[in-house]
Amino acid sequence: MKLVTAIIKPFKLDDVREALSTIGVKGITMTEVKGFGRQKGHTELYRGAEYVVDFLPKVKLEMVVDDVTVEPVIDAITKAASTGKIGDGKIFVSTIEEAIRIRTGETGPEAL
Amino acid sequence: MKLVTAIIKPFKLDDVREALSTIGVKGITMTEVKGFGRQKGHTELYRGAEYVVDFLPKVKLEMVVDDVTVEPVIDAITKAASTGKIGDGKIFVSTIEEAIRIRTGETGPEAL
Amino acid sequence: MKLVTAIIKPFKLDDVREALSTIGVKGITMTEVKGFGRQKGHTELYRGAEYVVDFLPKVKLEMVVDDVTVEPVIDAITKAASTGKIGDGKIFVSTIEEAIRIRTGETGPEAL
Amino acid sequence: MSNFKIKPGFGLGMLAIIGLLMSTGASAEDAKPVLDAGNTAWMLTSTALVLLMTIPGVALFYGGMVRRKNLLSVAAATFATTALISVIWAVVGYSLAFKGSGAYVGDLSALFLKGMGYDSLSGTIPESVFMTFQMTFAIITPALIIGAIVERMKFSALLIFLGLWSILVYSPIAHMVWGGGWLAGDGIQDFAGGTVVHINAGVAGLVAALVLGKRKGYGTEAMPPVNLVYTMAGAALLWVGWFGFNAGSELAADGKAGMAMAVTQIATAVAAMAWMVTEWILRGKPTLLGMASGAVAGLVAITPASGFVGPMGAFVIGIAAGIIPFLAAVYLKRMLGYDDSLDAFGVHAVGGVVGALLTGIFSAAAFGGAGLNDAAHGSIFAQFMIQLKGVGFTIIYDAVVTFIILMVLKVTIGLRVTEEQEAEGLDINQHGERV
Amino acid sequence: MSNFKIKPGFGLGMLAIIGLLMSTGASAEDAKPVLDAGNTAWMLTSTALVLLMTIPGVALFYGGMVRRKNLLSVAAATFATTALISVIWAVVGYSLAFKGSGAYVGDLSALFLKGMGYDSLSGTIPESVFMTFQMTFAIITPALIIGAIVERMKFSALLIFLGLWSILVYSPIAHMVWGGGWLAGDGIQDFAGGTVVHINAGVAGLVAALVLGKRKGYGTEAMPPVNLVYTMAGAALLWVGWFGFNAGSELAADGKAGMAMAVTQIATAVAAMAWMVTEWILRGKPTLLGMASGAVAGLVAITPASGFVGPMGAFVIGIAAGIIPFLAAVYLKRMLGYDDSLDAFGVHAVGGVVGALLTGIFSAAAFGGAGLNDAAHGSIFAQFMIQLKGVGFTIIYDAVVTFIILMVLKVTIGLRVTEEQEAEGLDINQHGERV
Amino acid sequence: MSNFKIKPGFGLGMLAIIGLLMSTGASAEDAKPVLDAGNTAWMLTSTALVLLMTIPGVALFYGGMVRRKNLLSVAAATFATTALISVIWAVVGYSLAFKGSGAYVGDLSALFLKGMGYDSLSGTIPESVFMTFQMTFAIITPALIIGAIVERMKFSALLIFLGLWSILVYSPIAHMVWGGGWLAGDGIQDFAGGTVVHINAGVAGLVAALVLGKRKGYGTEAMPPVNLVYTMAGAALLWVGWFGFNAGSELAADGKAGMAMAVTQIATAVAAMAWMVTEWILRGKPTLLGMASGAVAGLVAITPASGFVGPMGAFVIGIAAGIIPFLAAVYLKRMLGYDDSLDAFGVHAVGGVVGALLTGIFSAAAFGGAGLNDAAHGSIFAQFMIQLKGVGFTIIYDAVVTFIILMVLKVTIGLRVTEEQEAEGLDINQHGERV
Ligand SMILES: Nc1ncnc2c1ncn2[C@@H]1O[C@H](COP(=O)(O)OP(=O)(O)O)[C@@H](O)[C@H]1O
Ligand SMILES: Nc1ncnc2c1ncn2[C@@H]1O[C@H](COP(=O)(O)OP(=O)(O)O)[C@@H](O)[C@H]1O
Ligand SMILES: Nc1ncnc2c1ncn2[C@@H]1O[C@H](COP(=O)(O)OP(=O)(O)O)[C@@H](O)[C@H]1O
Repeated sequence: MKLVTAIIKPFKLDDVREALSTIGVKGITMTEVKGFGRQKGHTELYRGAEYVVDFLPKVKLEMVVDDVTVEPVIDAITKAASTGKIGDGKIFVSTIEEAIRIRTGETGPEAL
Repeated sequence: MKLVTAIIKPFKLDDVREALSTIGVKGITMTEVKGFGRQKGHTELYRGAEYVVDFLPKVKLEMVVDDVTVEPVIDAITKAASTGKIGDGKIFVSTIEEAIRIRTGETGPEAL
Repeated sequence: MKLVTAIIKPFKLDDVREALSTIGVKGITMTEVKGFGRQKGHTELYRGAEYVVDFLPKVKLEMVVDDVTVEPVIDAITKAASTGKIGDGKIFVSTIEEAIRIRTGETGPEAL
Repeated sequence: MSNFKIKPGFGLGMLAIIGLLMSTGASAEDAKPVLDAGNTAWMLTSTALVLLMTIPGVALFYGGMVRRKNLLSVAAATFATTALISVIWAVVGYSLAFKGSGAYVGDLSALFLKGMGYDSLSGTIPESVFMTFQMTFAIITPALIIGAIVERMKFSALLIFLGLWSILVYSPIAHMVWGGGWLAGDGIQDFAGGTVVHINAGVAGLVAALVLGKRKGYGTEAMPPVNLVYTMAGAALLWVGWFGFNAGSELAADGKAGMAMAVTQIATAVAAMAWMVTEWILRGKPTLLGMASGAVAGLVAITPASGFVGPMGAFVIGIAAGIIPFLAAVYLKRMLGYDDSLDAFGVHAVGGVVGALLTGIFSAAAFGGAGLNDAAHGSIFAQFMIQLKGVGFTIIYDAVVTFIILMVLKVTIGLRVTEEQEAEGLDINQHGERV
Repeated sequence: MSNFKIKPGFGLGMLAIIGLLMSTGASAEDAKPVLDAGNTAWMLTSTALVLLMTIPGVALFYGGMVRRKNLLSVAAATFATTALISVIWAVVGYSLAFKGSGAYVGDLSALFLKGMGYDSLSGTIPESVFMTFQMTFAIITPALIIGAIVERMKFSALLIFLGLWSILVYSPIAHMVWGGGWLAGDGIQDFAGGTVVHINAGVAGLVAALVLGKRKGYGTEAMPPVNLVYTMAGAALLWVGWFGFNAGSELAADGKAGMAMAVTQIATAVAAMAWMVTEWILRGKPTLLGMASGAVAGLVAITPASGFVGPMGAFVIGIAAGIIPFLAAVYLKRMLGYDDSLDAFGVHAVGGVVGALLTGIFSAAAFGGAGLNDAAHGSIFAQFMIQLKGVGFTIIYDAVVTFIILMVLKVTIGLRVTEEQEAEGLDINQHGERV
Repeated sequence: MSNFKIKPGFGLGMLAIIGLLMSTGASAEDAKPVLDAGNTAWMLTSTALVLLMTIPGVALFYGGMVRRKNLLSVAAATFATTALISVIWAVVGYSLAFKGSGAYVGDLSALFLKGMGYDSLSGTIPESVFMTFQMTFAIITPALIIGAIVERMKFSALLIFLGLWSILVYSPIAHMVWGGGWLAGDGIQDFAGGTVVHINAGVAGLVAALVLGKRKGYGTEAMPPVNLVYTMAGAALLWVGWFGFNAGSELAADGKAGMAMAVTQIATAVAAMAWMVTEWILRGKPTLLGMASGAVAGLVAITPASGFVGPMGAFVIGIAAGIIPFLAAVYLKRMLGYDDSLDAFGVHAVGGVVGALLTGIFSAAAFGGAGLNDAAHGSIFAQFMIQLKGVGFTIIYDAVVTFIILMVLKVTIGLRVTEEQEAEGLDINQHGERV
């Protein structure tokens, strides 16, 4: 099994979730995160003092899928999350050795 | 070393933390996340318009443990977090190659 | 590629980010988390009733870097985040198999 | 206020003083309005209460209903509107509304409040108090429009729009109804501003929502309100402040003011319950937003009626105000597909029309009211038609002028933020701030 | 208010007018109460202030103390109670409390406010104002009970409970103390409602907490307050609004009203400091929640005393109110193990009893007070016993009737949400909303 | 208020009553101040309004601007200051400010409010009302200082500092200007407290900021405000409450009070717009915090002028108050490098000086004002110099005494929390609470 982690722009969340549903992804865990990268942060004002906020709001999606599903998942996310502008985000893939469904105790791909 | 990641129902947090303490887990990192899965989201109302919120509040627990502790940890979580209802959550296990304690510079299992 | 995960004290965030910038880290994802560890939680009061809050505010930084950058990154974080007091946090390292930049579709180290 | 200039309302306080004079041998004919400290105390208070309705009232009420990324922009729009309209009113608006004897608009004789001194009276209260009290009405009316246009309008365009609207729509309508214009002469009953304030604001909101277009994602994405505690607090401050709005419109602390307060409280409470129950039945759950919306709808509907109807009228108006605006906000809006984001039209225009028309019925003494306007010659039907005419005229005038203002702004400076800014949220890109 | 119907309180304003009449040759015997604009202005204002105490006051005060998942449910309960009780009061409550001459309860002669017209007076103010002012008291009393039953009671059950309670408990007790009933005749001193409002609400809260049972996890899980800024703001609005509550209970803008305001401010401030210092010493830190709780306890305790005591009484009452309710909320509750979640009993009933009894002492002229009730024939001990009797009767009557109402509801519709709903939070499952 | 004891201000209400007496044959010479219910109603209300300014006004205004970890500590400091100063004022402050005839300070004849009974009058209102009204001024002044010292001062040190400051600085200055002291005799015009309240608080804030030192990270770390909705709500409540502050300072409900309210509204709105526009031009965006700050600066600047100037003066003062404090808060502070965290000095002292000096010009009848003080013999220059002298004296006296108090506390109990506590946040370690 693989863990696919995608960091995307928050307003793309609905699109991405839909795209993932379409290809049959059953479970996703979402975290609100802040991202620091090439995308320039915005400027905030405080009584006339400006300061740059480097960390921008992003959404992190994590989903564990079986190995064959990795490619379609990457494709779906890439398509749905892309705006073509800096800051669209990243996808990372790593290995998960075991998965357990708490409710039933099932393990492996069945647990997903 | 292994990273054990558990996604559980928020109101089970106290029980799980206690169960983990009991079996000697020393460190846990907790994140408030939103989960999308088999469990049906709730319906919210806004001036009479209904919309379904798919992403439900969940708690993610991450703990890095040495290899032998993985089994007891999984057992403890499974037992403490289970309600038998859909949405109880998952446990994932992956490999951590190195761990460092910032304060002392210790590495490996000692750092945990 | 490696994923370096650092859990640090919140008020050290600015220092650590600067140290990482200095050594050329281009992208970081930050999450506000709560940590449970050796560090004693603080006591809160509620109409005279005391309760101990075990989970303390921490910041989790995740960055995927190419293999050779792992060492300098660990050094930079360790130095910048250390106060010498319990609760300074941990660094974990694991393997990332693939990385994709959503905007361009680039993969591997170029995507970082 | 409804009777201003038409039939000066001395009120019971005045009568009491007159009675006093008579009993001591002075003749009633000598009595000119003199300052009454009791009435003045109440009007100073009422002015504070009505200001409280807009800031922080409306700012919180509306602010709590938008998405987090636009919360501050709504608060800023409301706060800036308060400041802007105050200045405009002092410079020109007050004169246009309350000076001169035109049928449609006042004159410019009191630009910059010329002639208003320490001793100027307006009835039994200082003119400075009357002017400021009226200013708070001039402020809240455009502030209510904001509900229709949140989350997408440029801050600069919003200010210019509302400033022009205040001069070109609010002041004339206020003049026609309260300042001695033709609707007043016609016999309209609008005690505290059902027509001048609520229908006026609600219709302008609808036009603005149509001209601006929908928010990106409207109808497809969930747009959850950021914090309904703010909305509840805002609705509560509207409720409390509305005592100044309605009972203050008597311009005196007397029995009519007291009854205006009592019927306001009753109609509002009934409407809050009615909206809640309707929603509970039709949508399955009683929501906090529903109760708050019902209360506001009740306040809106009792506004024109407050100095004219008795408890019976208040009960009926409350029930109507809880149900009809609910249907408008929930079903009509969806059917017609416009994005009146926070229901400025559904609550204020619809509630205002309900109130204006029912005023023409329940002001009749037969229903425990204070009596129809003389112009109706005792006929409820005649009064109802007068009300209808006033409402109709206001809607048409308002819609046309609002449309023209907006189209001019659209082709000159533009009305909407860019799509990207809308996605990012107005707080950051319009104001450089964030919660 | 305390003297209503027993010994009509003309107040200094009235005296001034009478003086005026006398000096001009009119005879004082001719004087009937006429409307006084100054008094009316103050009572219109007081009514707004007391409404402000409940919404948003109590809604924020209580809302800030619960867990995030139940925040909106507390706001909704408070808001809906405001609307519901307003309707009940206009329909039947006012008549039961203030009409007729029964010893225990009024009559039904003023159902739907029958007979209340534009000219009806109550002393020197319009009856409409008196009725609405009293309505705000009828609203806040059940709203205070909510503090005892948050985070677990079904919304539907809560509304029915509080509605019945208002009719079966509040109106009768209000009649007995203020409406000419037997406690009034007995000589009880309860200026603004220590017994009628606070003991009444606090005892009902305790009974409800016991019947409902504890929240799941109470005593084992931490239940951190969601946002004490709301609680602070709510306490502040309670404090400010209480000027209308206490000084307004004089029903006039006179020297007694002024003194009532002054002693309210003093006792409240002293109690806030006393609670804070006690907590600092005994628990190690001065908390914001502690200060706010102390202030509310002080307001509660000075309520019955406010028109009767002078500054000295205010200092003593403040100190007692800062310490005794603190001990009740922190130690007594833990000892006895009931889950009066937000301390409706600990603050309102305990504070109310402290105030009611000390009123019987410090109203004595010897302590700078306005004087004991004639029924006490100058004996502080007699007055104290009268107070004790009133308190005791109220507690017993209230506890019994509250218990019966709740048991009937329990076996019919049920009182609590399911365990699962409780875990999920009431906001989502009772109201379909979330913060 | 400015005229208190110097030239008793009966106000128009009084005149009306006198007129009444005359027309009925009584001679005007007989007239002693009698209680006026209208004036009393307004002053009861004003007192509530000014209390509202501090809690929740200042608490929210300041609370919203600090970092999350210190939010509750700011609310707690404001709330505790309210309670503490109330007690101090009742015990000793009122006597020091308003009793006796010293040039610099009053006497101790009214410790614990000795002699204040139900019948004591102060002009046409009960002394109890005057005392409590003044108390709310005594409360808000030290509360404003808190803005300069947030996020780093120990709670215990803060309370002792502000308590001593109230006795040693506030009461004497209040006596000199309003209580019959030498500045009053000198002819200073300070209607509602530009000097007594705002310059006084702002200068003490600057001294405290300098003695305390900067917050850790100041100038290098971003310190984003936790929630500007709180700040907006706080500013709005300040605005609304300020009607009681300024129009209430007339101590009557008359034409001067009315004009004070009108010019307050105008100057505030103009200043909010001026700050917003200046910021828009110079910094690129119009911020909500900017509008709110501008409004407060306008309120500050119009304070001394409110009973003396007409609309024209209000416009000019508003413009000056929108621009000059903006420059002070944004540029001057950065240049000089002190950490007056929330601009107590930049807004209140700078705005107060602007207002105090312009009062000396625009109170002239030639500019539509009520007229210069007799002591100026009709010369604007003379009045300006009187104002300058008063301002200068206040600044020096205030700075010196504040510095001494703080240095004594510094070497005894210490002023700041530890570095670690500062990093952790004051909410947890000073109060054991968290949002
Ligand atoms: N090496 C990395 N490791 C972890 N997260 C990263 C990394 N690089 C970028 N990110 C995340 O992806 C987001 C987008 O990256 P950014 O460099 O701004 O634009 P782009 O994805 O277009 O290259 C960042 O805000 C950050 O959250
Ligand atoms: N494949 C997955 N990858 C990551 N997180 C998952 C995955 N499947 C489920 N989850 C997380 O676990 C939670 C519970 O899953 P769900 O399917 O609702 O019920 P159950 O665990 O009983 O099968 C989800 O809300 C989500 O946060
Ligand atoms: N084994 C672990 N797995 C995951 N997170 C951990 C682990 N141990 C500690 N942490 C995280 O690191 C933080 C600091 O750890 P703690 O034991 O308090 O101090 P120290 O890092 O000085 O040993 C914890 O609050 C927790 O978030």
